[in-house]
Amino acid sequence: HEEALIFEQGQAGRSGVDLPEVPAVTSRLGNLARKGPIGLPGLSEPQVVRHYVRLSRRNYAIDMGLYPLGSCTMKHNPRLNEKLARLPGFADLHPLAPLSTTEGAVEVMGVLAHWLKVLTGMPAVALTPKAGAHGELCGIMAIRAAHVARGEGETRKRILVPESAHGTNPATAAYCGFTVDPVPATAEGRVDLAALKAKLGPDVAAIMLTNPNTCGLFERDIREIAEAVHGVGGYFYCDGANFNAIVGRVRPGDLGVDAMHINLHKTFSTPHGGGGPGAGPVVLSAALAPFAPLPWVVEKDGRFALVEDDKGQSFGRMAAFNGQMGMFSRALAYMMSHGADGLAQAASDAVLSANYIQARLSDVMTAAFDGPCMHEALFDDRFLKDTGVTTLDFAKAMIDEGYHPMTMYFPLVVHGAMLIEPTESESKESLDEFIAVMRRLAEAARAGEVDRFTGAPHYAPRRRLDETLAARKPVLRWTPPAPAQAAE
Amino acid sequence: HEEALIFEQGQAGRSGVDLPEVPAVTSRLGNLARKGPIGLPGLSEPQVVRHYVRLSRRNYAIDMGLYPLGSCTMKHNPRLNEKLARLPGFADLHPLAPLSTTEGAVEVMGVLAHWLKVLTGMPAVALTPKAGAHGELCGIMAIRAAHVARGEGETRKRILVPESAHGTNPATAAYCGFTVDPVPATAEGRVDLAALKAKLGPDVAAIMLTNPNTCGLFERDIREIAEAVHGVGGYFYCDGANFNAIVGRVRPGDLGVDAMHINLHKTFSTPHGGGGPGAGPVVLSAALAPFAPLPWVVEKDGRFALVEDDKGQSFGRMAAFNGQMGMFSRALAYMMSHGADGLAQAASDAVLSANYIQARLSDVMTAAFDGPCMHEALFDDRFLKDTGVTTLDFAKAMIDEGYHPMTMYFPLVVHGAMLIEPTESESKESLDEFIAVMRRLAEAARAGEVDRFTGAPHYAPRRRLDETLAARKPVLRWTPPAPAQAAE
Amino acid sequence: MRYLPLTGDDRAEMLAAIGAPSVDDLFRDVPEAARLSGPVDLPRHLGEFEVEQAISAMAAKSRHSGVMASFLGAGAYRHHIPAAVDHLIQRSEFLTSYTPYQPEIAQGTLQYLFEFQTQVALLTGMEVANASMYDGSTACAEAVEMARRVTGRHRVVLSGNLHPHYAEVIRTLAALHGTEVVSKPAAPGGEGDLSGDVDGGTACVVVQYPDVFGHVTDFTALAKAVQGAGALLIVAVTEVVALGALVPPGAMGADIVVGEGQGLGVGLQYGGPYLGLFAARAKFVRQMPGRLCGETVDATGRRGFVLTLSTREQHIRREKATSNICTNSGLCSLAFTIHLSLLGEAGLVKLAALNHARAVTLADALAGVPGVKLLNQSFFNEFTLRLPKAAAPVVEGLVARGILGGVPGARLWPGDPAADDLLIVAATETNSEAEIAAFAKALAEVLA
Amino acid sequence: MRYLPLTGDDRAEMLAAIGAPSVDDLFRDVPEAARLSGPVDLPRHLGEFEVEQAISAMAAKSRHSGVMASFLGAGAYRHHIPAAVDHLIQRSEFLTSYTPYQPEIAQGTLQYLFEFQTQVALLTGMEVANASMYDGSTACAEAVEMARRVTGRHRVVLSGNLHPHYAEVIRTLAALHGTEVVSKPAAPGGEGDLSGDVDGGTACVVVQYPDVFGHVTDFTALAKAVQGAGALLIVAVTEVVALGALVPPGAMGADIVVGEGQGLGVGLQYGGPYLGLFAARAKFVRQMPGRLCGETVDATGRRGFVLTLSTREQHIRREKATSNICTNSGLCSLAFTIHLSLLGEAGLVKLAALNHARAVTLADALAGVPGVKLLNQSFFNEFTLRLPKAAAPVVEGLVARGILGGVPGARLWPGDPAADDLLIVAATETNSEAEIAAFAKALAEVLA
Repeated sequence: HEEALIFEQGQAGRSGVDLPEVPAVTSRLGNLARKGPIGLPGLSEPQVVRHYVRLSRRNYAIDMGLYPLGSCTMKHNPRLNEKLARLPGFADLHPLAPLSTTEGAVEVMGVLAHWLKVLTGMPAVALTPKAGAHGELCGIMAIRAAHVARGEGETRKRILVPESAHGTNPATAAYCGFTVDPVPATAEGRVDLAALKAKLGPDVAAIMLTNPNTCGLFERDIREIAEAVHGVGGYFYCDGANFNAIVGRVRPGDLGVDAMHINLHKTFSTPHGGGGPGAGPVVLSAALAPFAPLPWVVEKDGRFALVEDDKGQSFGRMAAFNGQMGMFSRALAYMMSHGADGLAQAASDAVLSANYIQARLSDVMTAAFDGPCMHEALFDDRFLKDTGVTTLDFAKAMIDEGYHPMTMYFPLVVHGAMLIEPTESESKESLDEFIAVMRRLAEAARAGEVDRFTGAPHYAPRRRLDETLAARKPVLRWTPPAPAQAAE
Repeated sequence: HEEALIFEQGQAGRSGVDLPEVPAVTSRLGNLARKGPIGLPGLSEPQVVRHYVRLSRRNYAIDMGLYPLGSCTMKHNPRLNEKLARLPGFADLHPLAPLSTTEGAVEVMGVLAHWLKVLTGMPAVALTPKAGAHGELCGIMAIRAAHVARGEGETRKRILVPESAHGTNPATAAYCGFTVDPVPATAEGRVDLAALKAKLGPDVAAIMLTNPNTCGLFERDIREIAEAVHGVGGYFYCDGANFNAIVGRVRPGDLGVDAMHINLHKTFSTPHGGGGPGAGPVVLSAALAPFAPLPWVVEKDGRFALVEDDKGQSFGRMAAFNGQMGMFSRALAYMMSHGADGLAQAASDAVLSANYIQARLSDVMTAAFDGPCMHEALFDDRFLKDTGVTTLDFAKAMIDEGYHPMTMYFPLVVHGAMLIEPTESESKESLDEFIAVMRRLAEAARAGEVDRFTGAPHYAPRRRLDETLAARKPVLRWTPPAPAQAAE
Repeated sequence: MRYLPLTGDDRAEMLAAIGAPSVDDLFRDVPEAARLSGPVDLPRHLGEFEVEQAISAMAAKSRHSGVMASFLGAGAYRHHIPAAVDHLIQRSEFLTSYTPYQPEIAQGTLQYLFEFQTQVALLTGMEVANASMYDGSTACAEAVEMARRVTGRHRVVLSGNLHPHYAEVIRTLAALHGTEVVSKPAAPGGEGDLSGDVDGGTACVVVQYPDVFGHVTDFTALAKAVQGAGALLIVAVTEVVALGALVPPGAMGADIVVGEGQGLGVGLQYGGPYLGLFAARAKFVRQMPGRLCGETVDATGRRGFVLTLSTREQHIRREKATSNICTNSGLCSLAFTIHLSLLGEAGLVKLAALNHARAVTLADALAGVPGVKLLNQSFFNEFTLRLPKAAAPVVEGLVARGILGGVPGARLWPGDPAADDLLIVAATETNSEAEIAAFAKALAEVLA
Repeated sequence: MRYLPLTGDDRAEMLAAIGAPSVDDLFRDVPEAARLSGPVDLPRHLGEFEVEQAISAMAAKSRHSGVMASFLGAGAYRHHIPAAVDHLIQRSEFLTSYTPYQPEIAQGTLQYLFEFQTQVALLTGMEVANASMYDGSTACAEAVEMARRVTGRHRVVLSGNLHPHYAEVIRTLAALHGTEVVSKPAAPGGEGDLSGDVDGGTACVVVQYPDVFGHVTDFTALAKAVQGAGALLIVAVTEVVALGALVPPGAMGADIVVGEGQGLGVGLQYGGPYLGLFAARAKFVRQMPGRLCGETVDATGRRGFVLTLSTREQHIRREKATSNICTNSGLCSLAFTIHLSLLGEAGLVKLAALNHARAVTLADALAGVPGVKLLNQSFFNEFTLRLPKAAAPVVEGLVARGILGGVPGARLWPGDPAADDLLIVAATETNSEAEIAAFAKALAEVLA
């Protein structure tokens, strides 16, 4: 069954909503009342429900199976959190409601902030950033503001970024007006400390580093790196996308971090929702704390208050209101459910599971680096050499086996990278089933069953889609067929 | 992907629920503390969620497509109703909570009762029956109680039931100790009035009649039938399963009905939920009202009260508590959403849609009877004659086309019956698509494409299942594999 | 009209295709006098917001267990239901599907029913279970009917400590067949052995476990006596969580075990929909009421599930059916089975232990209130107090203090003065120790 | 630990397969001094019931719009969201999926994004729209950045009647690049033509429609003047429902239209997550930030959808990306598109008309209160009052009467005495006529 676009299903006059009669009033629309039709389709509620139920069934989801997207941390999303986020005391609260009426929501923000600070060993947190990349922006802006406050705003224009960094890191640095200076990796997949030190100087504003890094490895020299950067007056921005690997076991504050965003949707399991919303609170060192964006929460005698106006050094406002409240309540429920013990256990299990996959697949696939990984296992495409099967083909063949592919071609420092992150949410049975499928596929590739890969997926709602065509001739919206256009 | 049984997935010690530590107390279990294991599997929450999400995806549902099950009224289930039924003021209310604390729930029952009485034109309603068949039981018990009260309990032992009746009708009559006397149908699919009259006598307790009947036709002689039965001192029980066809347009009270159950899950759209729960309130004539089961709701000055104890003629109690409260709130929301105007429109649309299907398919399939149908269109298998395709095969082929089959082989009075009830929830586009598929199938059957039918379904989660094997060697539960058994 | 997709144009086109001048014409078989000329005397349709406001206003009039400290039991128990349960049962594919008559596209429902039947059999210690009944009370009444069919006898003995509503439902149904029902008197302090009430004409004895006053009694000897007389022992369990802590009725020799499954997954809901559990010895399977799901294979040999043995059921057997039950509690059985799957063996055992511990704490606290007497030697999560005065007004006094303090005897045995000073009190995992202390304090105040 | 499936046995087996003596050993790359030897100083894990109790207790401290009559706007609006919206967005397949990077198994998400983009383009009257931004304010700031890129100029003119938070977000970002931001003074009585503020170095002019005080202004002439000077006109819409009643910004000549989509499907949520709408002329498409979904075909020629033009995005372009935005508001865009699909053309138009009618009724009622002056000649569902005294304490007085009576000027322009007596008031379909009357009465009392 093909599901038509909603625009192809509608009929004029029909609606899935009933509203009371509109009282007759004299229009005050200032002569700007809309004249023509908007062009929206009309559907009844049963049609709308069916449309979206049918569409949903063409998606893969963590609730359907293992979702091994490295660096994305697709873990279980507890339904309790969905329930609590919908309590009217949070969900039906206006962001500009009198502060005397919003105490409960501010308390959630305050308690969440406390957990984040304790877990990271950092003294402050900015809650407002709306996603990970927004958090990076917040951190780099705080760093910039600190340099400006020291009178070094004009001189510190360079930010060091490892080659293996998430694309958002260089994008953020550049967006903030900095020059991006790439730092090479060692053969074992970590930052080249010597090369890094060689790049340090009085024009360095900061280093942006992911740790555990995008190769799934812990940066052993992390404290030396922090020390070296601090030594030249720079700050250490840590990309917290991989915090899931160490939460409860290692505190970034103990590593010399000055700012780190936390993807609540990764480490603390607010649902990814097909691409957001996320939430990217940023923990800050004492040096950076004064520059945090508005608004923020303060605690006094166990009660919490929202500060919307500040005469101090805040670098400004990153978004209109109070951050991703709907994500805060979910993340807090997740944290309280795990507790200090459970969060550490989750990190341990995530690391154990990734190492288990690495250990069980290394004889048929090629692990990119030796030694233990953290929460994700990185393979390269050497095992596909001369098979005629690419990393992409291999990934698409996983779809036919009922799995979402792993992250492909990232990190860039590894050829044909395959980055597998099982997370702590998978049972051993589930891991074993996945491993068995991956082994079968690897063996099939080497046995020359090329068609199985190059033609994949065969059993998905769609065969391979033509992305080149989409980009060459962009069709970004539905337009009515010609006769209807003529009638307009 | 095959989904293992939950018992095949578990591991000892694991749980998807966290509970606080149990304080040490001295057991008061009277030496009956359980000794051995229960045998339940242990799973974490992510595993459980995934199990049921995966299972759900092997079901067909009204939210996925048209569900033309005649006599079952698979209509749209508004989500508003789900939301309201879950309000803590209803959902978290104990059935034996002090009556001073349950006013809101009793009000729902009272208002629902009012709507049902006005819509049926009947003076009383018993809310407690838990499903349609339970409602039938209630109605027949009230009739029995009335006869007993008149001293005719021993003499009136016969209940007339048309051949085309729902199976529950004779089952109920027999269950209540009556003799079931079948009434034949005319060639045009209605009760044979003459035959009926011939069967009347002083030993007749009641007639049980469905109207519109199970052939989808309105019993034209309904008032004569009621009069005749009343004339010999019997009562008229109307099976309300098909009330959807006439709600808001015809009142059973005006037809001479003494008792009728109302399937809230049909006419008023409480979800079928894969087989219940239902709710089967029974409206009663003045003659039967005194015998209604406990508890009931009384109104005084716009306030409602629950009566749990009665010194009058009530025939007793049908279930422990207050009926299907969770269904009452849903049904009331449905009624209020439609209003008097909308309910009548729904009936009109249901009848229009069924007639549209009958009209558009009658040239390729064979309509069982001439003339307009009510809310369902009945076909027989004459059009399949000599094709080698049975009604069952035809139905299974519909699955391959993405549809749930219609009701088959019911009513029994028609050979190879196919009973199609589209309901008012389908758009014309949806009806047209269904009609096109049915036409294609009918033409394929006549074109000799037998394999397409006899092997169907080909594209469902399962091919045709062996029901005979299941009944011959019943396996009604999982049992652990032999080694595990030995270990117990 | 948001739920009705047909437009005026659609209707006109459809009438044209039918060849009917109007929709009214399609109703021409309805006697003219019975056709309404206009809408009935009820309000017109309302928007979703208006309906939500109106019904929410009704809900807001209730003082529910979420805002009161609740110690109510006597056949319905408040347990915490994990959020995942309600999420999953609302999946469209579960919520909006019909009875799985087309198994090829209903394996989701059928597999969970098979798993549910297994869980119920394991919990009760019985060999087979069906796919659910309306509730515990109707399941119990159906068990009595089944015992009549199996034994061909027409005398039924009911324990006096069977929930009085259950007994009333049995008596109501039994009246249809002239069955003799022997109802023993209630024994708040615990009931003695019923073996002496069994005779050669007895179809069954019905007992409750734990009984309505909370006592936990060993029925092993009774089972032997009942079966020795050719009758069946029916055990009713109104608090299914108890089976996580207690010897299962099957191990004591029950022939049929019925139960109320509301405590797992379903919730209070002011009494319905609930979930009837029905389990029996395998030899009686063809006499059981209700749907059964069984394992089989498809045309390619893959395991699959179907409704089976439907030759017992009304839609096939009509007047020869074992019951008139048709629609049952499908979605409630799903909620139950999900909740129990989440708990698992370890979780259920711990939940039961926690319930018992809370009840022990509560019993000790309340028994310490001057004038209050605890009647139970044994109990699971519920027990009975004898108060120094009538319990019903005491309960109202507790309501004023934010406590739903139990079910007074007069509510269950109206008109029986011996029940007036009885109070049946339950505790579950939802009752904190602070609530328990507050209850004891409030009771002392009210009784003072 | 209900969310963690591994058992102790599992962990031991896995360690054996890895060949590691312990999990700690897998953390051996972490500097020893940085490894915590025990749990951090936070509470231990809690059961679901305990978490629910604790967080519900926090929620219960809020006096939300459901229990107060709410007339709050100023950038966030309370509309009734049909229950179907929330049900559908909670489908596992939507809720727990990732960004649709594997289009073959993400057609559900991709098709609704394509439909969403179309709806946004239609509503705004623009040619193309992206797949969402974080919220209206960040969308607005991104539009300014885009205007800089398109024009190569570094001067930005902000209407004084642009929401001050939006202006602040723009200024915060603009500071990064030394962009000159000309912020016009707020004009509560309505702002004059800004054409005179545009010069040859101007990248863009940003106006709001309706503006923060509620005025509805025709920007057709301004668009011509702006474009004549080689700059872009950016129109921000904070109340998307207004577009059901008003001439779309595209028809007035806007180059970029940004909006806050929270009003449809998303709800108030104390400020987030919200939904940034972003639409532009087609010629600017390769300069747009954010994800875009496009139509294509699969290997068998069937229509399908993919994320496209990702060469603009950070995960491909890194430091050359058009924005650093990555995760956006996927699920909020789903809620929006479902709500709008339910409304349809007729529903949205009626909803907008109803909002306007309620606001007219409210404006007339409040303007009748002695001492109160309505500053608007034109408005949609929101307007501004000048009170005879400071508005903030008046709002507190209204809170005491169960009314959330608007946003005081001091909340938005802290420290600006000219704003102290301003009150911005909104009405939507959720405000009944009775609430409106009660508000007028209460305001009179508080001002008396």
